Amino acid sequence: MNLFDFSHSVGWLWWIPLFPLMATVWLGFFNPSGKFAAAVANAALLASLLLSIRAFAMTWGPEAGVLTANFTWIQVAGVNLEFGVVLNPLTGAMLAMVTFVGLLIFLYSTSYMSRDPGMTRFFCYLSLFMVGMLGLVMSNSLLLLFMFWEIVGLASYLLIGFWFRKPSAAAAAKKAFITTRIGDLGFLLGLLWAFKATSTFLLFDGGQGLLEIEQITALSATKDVLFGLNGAGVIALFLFIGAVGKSGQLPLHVWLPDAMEGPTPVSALIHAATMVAAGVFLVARAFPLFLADATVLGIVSWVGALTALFAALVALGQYDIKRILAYSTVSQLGLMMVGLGAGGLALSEGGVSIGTFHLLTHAFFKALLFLGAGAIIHGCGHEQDIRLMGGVFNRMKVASICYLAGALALCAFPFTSGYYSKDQILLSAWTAHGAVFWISASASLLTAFYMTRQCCYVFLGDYRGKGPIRQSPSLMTAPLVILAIFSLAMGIVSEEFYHILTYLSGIAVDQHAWIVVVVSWVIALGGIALGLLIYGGSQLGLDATDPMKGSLRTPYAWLENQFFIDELYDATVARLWKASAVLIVFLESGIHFLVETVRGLVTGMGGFLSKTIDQKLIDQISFDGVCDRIYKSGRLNAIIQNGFLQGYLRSVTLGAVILGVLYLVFAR
Amino acid sequence: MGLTLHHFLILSAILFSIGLVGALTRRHIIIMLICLEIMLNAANLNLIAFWHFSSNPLLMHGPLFTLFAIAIAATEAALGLALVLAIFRHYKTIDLESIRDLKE
Amino acid sequence: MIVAFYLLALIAVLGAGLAITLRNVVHAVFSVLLFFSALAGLFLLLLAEFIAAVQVLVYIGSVGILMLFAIMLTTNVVGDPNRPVQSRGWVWGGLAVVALLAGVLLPIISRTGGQSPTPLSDFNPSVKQLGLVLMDPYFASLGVIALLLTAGLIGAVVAATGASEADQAKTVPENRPRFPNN
Amino acid sequence: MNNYFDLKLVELGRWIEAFFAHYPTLKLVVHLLLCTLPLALSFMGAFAFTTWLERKGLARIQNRPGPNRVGLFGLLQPIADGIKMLLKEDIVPERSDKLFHFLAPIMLMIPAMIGVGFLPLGDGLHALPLDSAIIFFFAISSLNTIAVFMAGWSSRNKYSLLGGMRAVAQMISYEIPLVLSAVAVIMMAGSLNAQEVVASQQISSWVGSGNILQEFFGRILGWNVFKPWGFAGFIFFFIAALAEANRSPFDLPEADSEIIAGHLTEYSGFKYAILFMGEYISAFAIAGIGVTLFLGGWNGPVFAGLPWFVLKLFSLFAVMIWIRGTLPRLRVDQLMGYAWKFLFPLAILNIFLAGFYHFLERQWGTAIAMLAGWLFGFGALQLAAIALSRLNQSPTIRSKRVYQLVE
Repeated sequence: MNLFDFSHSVGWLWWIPLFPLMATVWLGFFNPSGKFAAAVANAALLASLLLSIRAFAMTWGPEAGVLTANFTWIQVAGVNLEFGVVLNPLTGAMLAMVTFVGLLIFLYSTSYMSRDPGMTRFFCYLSLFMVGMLGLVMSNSLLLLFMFWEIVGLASYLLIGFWFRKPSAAAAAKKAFITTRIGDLGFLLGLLWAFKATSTFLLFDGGQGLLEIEQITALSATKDVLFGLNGAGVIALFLFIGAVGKSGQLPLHVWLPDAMEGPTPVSALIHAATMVAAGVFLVARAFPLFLADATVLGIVSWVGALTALFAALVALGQYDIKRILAYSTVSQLGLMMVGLGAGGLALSEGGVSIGTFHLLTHAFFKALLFLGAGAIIHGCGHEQDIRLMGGVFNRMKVASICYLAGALALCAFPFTSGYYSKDQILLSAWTAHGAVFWISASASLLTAFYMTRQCCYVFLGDYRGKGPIRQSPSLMTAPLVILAIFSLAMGIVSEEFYHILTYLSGIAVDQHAWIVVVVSWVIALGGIALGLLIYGGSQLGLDATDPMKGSLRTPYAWLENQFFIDELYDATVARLWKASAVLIVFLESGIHFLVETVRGLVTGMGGFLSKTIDQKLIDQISFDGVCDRIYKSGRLNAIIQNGFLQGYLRSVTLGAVILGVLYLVFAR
Repeated sequence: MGLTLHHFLILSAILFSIGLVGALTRRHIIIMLICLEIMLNAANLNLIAFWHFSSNPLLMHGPLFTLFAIAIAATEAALGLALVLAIFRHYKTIDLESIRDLKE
Repeated sequence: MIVAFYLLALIAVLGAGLAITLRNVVHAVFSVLLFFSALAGLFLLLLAEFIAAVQVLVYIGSVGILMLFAIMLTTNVVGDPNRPVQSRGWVWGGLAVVALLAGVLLPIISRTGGQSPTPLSDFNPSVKQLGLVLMDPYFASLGVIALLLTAGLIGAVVAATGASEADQAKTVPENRPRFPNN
Repeated sequence: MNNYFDLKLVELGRWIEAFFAHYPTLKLVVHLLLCTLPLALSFMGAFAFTTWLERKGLARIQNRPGPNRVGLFGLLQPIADGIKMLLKEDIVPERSDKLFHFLAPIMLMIPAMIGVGFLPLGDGLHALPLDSAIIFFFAISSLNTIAVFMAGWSSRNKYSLLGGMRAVAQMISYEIPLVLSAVAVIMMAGSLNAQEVVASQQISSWVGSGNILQEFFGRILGWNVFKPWGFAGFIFFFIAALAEANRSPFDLPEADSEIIAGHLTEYSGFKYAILFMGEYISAFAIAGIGVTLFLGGWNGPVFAGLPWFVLKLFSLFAVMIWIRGTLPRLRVDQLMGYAWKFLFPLAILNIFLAGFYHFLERQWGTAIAMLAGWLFGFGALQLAAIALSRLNQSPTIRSKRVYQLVE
């Protein structure tokens, strides 16, 4: 392990998280002024970006394999705990994406947060987050990955609760932390299970690693370990629970929409581009384990598909611009899971490329959408309700165009980047499982629809807000433009673009199935057209009812309230309490009756008892007598138990003497 | 007649006993701590004596062990005295006779 | 050599004996320092040079001073002449110890006599050897000891300052910013 | 022969001992006397000379002539002072602890003189050539604290007690950076043996080369103070040594404007003289160990040995006098804070830097190690110093000031 060897090993990869770490330490300890802090954090991330590009370039070759650099961390009881870094196409692509998008978001935040008094703290946390994310992406040990995973969790907690004076932000941070903790428990179990089964944490170790063919074969050979899964499948299932928590999949999705309480760049960085992607990344990283058991892949794809549909439905009924995007993120993460699960079923190894490809493209356009939303929110005087926007297009041309570009990519409009990646997901779902395909397709249709709805609310009509619209500074729009170019222009170099799919997993992925292409065109264009039809000409605003609500009142209320999931969690518990309260009241009245009856009896007997039994028998004979005895024996005990320290010590010494003498007499 | 292991063992036994007597009879809490130190030192003397008269003293096990013992004793002294200060602050006395909370 | 031993033994016993009999606590501490230095001399006699240095450094230089500090921070330095030095029932303690010495320690020591203890030998252990042993096979123990010392130090600081913390917190002026960052 | 002078002295000792060759006990006694007596006498003489030097030096700094009545340039002033002290009445406070009041000056002299014995004065001129001489020196010099406490406590005077407690706190605190800065040297020399530490401060390949110029520089440039970690260590050491010897600007235990003369308040006459002498000799001892550890001991360019040691010792003492003449005294809280929050972390950092330097030297040779050590090491120390000084500022200074009546 040599940090300075840039030619033979990949130990230098450590520098990539090390730069943000240095920035974190600097900002944390020296607390410089905000502007300076931003400069430091940006410079550190720029350095990481350059190194990441080098790493990416190293993997972008036909013969690129898996490069590792391991070292022994500690040796305990004959077990070597090894840590290390790994560089393979997945890592390279993720590193480049995370640092690039991260840098753009950092630049954006430099402007966005410039008025905030906690700017230094903000950049300190952001840098810490980058440390965790970059370390997570490149670590070659499941344990190390878990450590960075937790750092990411901590950083997200700190960032969501960045405005910790605001009660809702503090609550959201707590909610995020606790909810993801449930998933992390799963991850931890999987990790321990893996170590128990293979006694290594390393992922790639020259044939001995957890993800390499030898161990996988050994693990798959153990049948029916738990829930009918094989050894690899159990580990994969537990790891998937971790991913569910982190990526906001269905049962544990509740934290992600609330996490929008953080500053908008945080939402862009964490809840769109990187952190939530960590779960998807974990599945992609541990994909050989998932491949070993088809049941787990099925679970992954079903959970993903249901999440996608559910979140897309909920997004229909939201009015908060960031909340819509948050649900759309949940939905897209679900689609990524579909890509991984169904892709794994359809193309085995190729599933990695399908899921991860969508992850990469999504990172760009979702970051763009969040940053654009941030610009719009910023422009509208920190108003987040889309009913109070409108007509933004004419006032903020650049930001709006960029936003629309991101929206098109999200809708999978033909020849944008989102189109290509989503196409692959649908294709693999088509091959793997019909139901999953149709669910995913309807989720995609809804995606196009609710994005159109949102855009109609925000951009069309007259401005409905209160204050004047402010223009964004150029430091905020520049990242938007860059991201917009990336979101759109990826489609133009399409043939070259498809190379990424092969690059990511090393397996050529089939690109064409006409039915799917037709379906996805229909979905994208149909969704947008439907949206324009319903929302294009309608009167929108706080006082006007939503056009959908007009016709579908009850189902829409469900959507507006996010299917009452939060309320469900509350209601089940609360109901239980109420029911038990009623029961107790009933019981109590019964008891009251009993008590009254008994009281009558007792008062009757009391006279008799008090005179003969109580006074004579109990008082004089038993009670006083016993008390007297206890008191006397207590006096005896008190000689020993007198709370006097040296008295105890003396007893100890005497005991030692007795033991010693006994030893001397009998030990022969 | 030269010095033998016996000399040191008996000396250390006597010193240990002196320390123990002090710990068991003095009422001042700091004196009690001092007596603990005396006992520890007597034990250290034993260790060093055994080492010196061992078959292979160049392995340095005796000094090593004593070094650790002294380190721990130093910690113990620091902690003990800190506790004495805490006790003094709480009870306003360091007379062992008056500190009887163990009775409860 | 034997003269030196008896001299040092005498000083040690004297120091220890005085420490447990003197009424004045400061005098007791000084006599225990005498005991410590006699012990350092005995260590030198046993060729444990480094341990002797550590004994002086730790016990006389630090622990003794610490005790003096503790005495200065508490009351009753000279000792109230009206109160007895010994605690209640001290006779029992003394008897217990005499029993220990006569009944256990001395018989055990006399048993080792059967193995003919060798006279004081002359060899040359160097400090370097100790250092090497400390660094190679016993490095983990050294680390543990270091950790223990740190923990003990922190514990001592907390125990010694703990109570006054709450009082200080009360006197913090209201207008002082709680969060220096904001 | 470079250490001609020292060898002659050793030969002289052997020659005297040879007279008693037939009486082994007597020979041992003579040997011990030869080891200790010249040392004791010469250091007492040096003490006398230094009092004159200090008074003269301070006077020059303060633009006045200083002692000039007794003897040439007032050189006999110390003797006059000594006679005066001897003849003065020895006052013992009535309620004092008589025994300890009497013992304190002796207790101060003993560790000081033993400490001097651990110094390697020249090649072979080493009174107590123990294998772990350096740690013994630090152990023994920590006994000073006890004596000062004794003096302060036994006087039954609150100023004395305050001074004594201040001295104890200060000496204990500064002992840590003192020893830590010495640890770097010990680590690099790989030995606790004073002679080996001195011997390690030559560039051995140059010294043995026979080339006069190389020998000349080989005996100078190997001094630890010319190495990056040694230079920083020397500065830390010197600061801590000033505090350890209760020298200005750390002479708080005797701060006459606050607590009269601290633990010396109730002393007079001969006991005072001995206390005074004890303090000076421990200052000598600490300066001597500084010379041994950092300034090359008895190594010198032309001929090595005792004269160089003496020269360096007095130069170091001259710096102490200079500092006493120029710097104001610290405040108590500043004093303790400086030791614990500033000097202590820096000294620890310096140990790491020394290790770093060592590896660089082994990997890439001395030249690069020197370059990297000076640049990087001092950069790191500078950064740490800035960081510590920022962290040590009280939060009220660091946070923005709030004006309540404005706005």
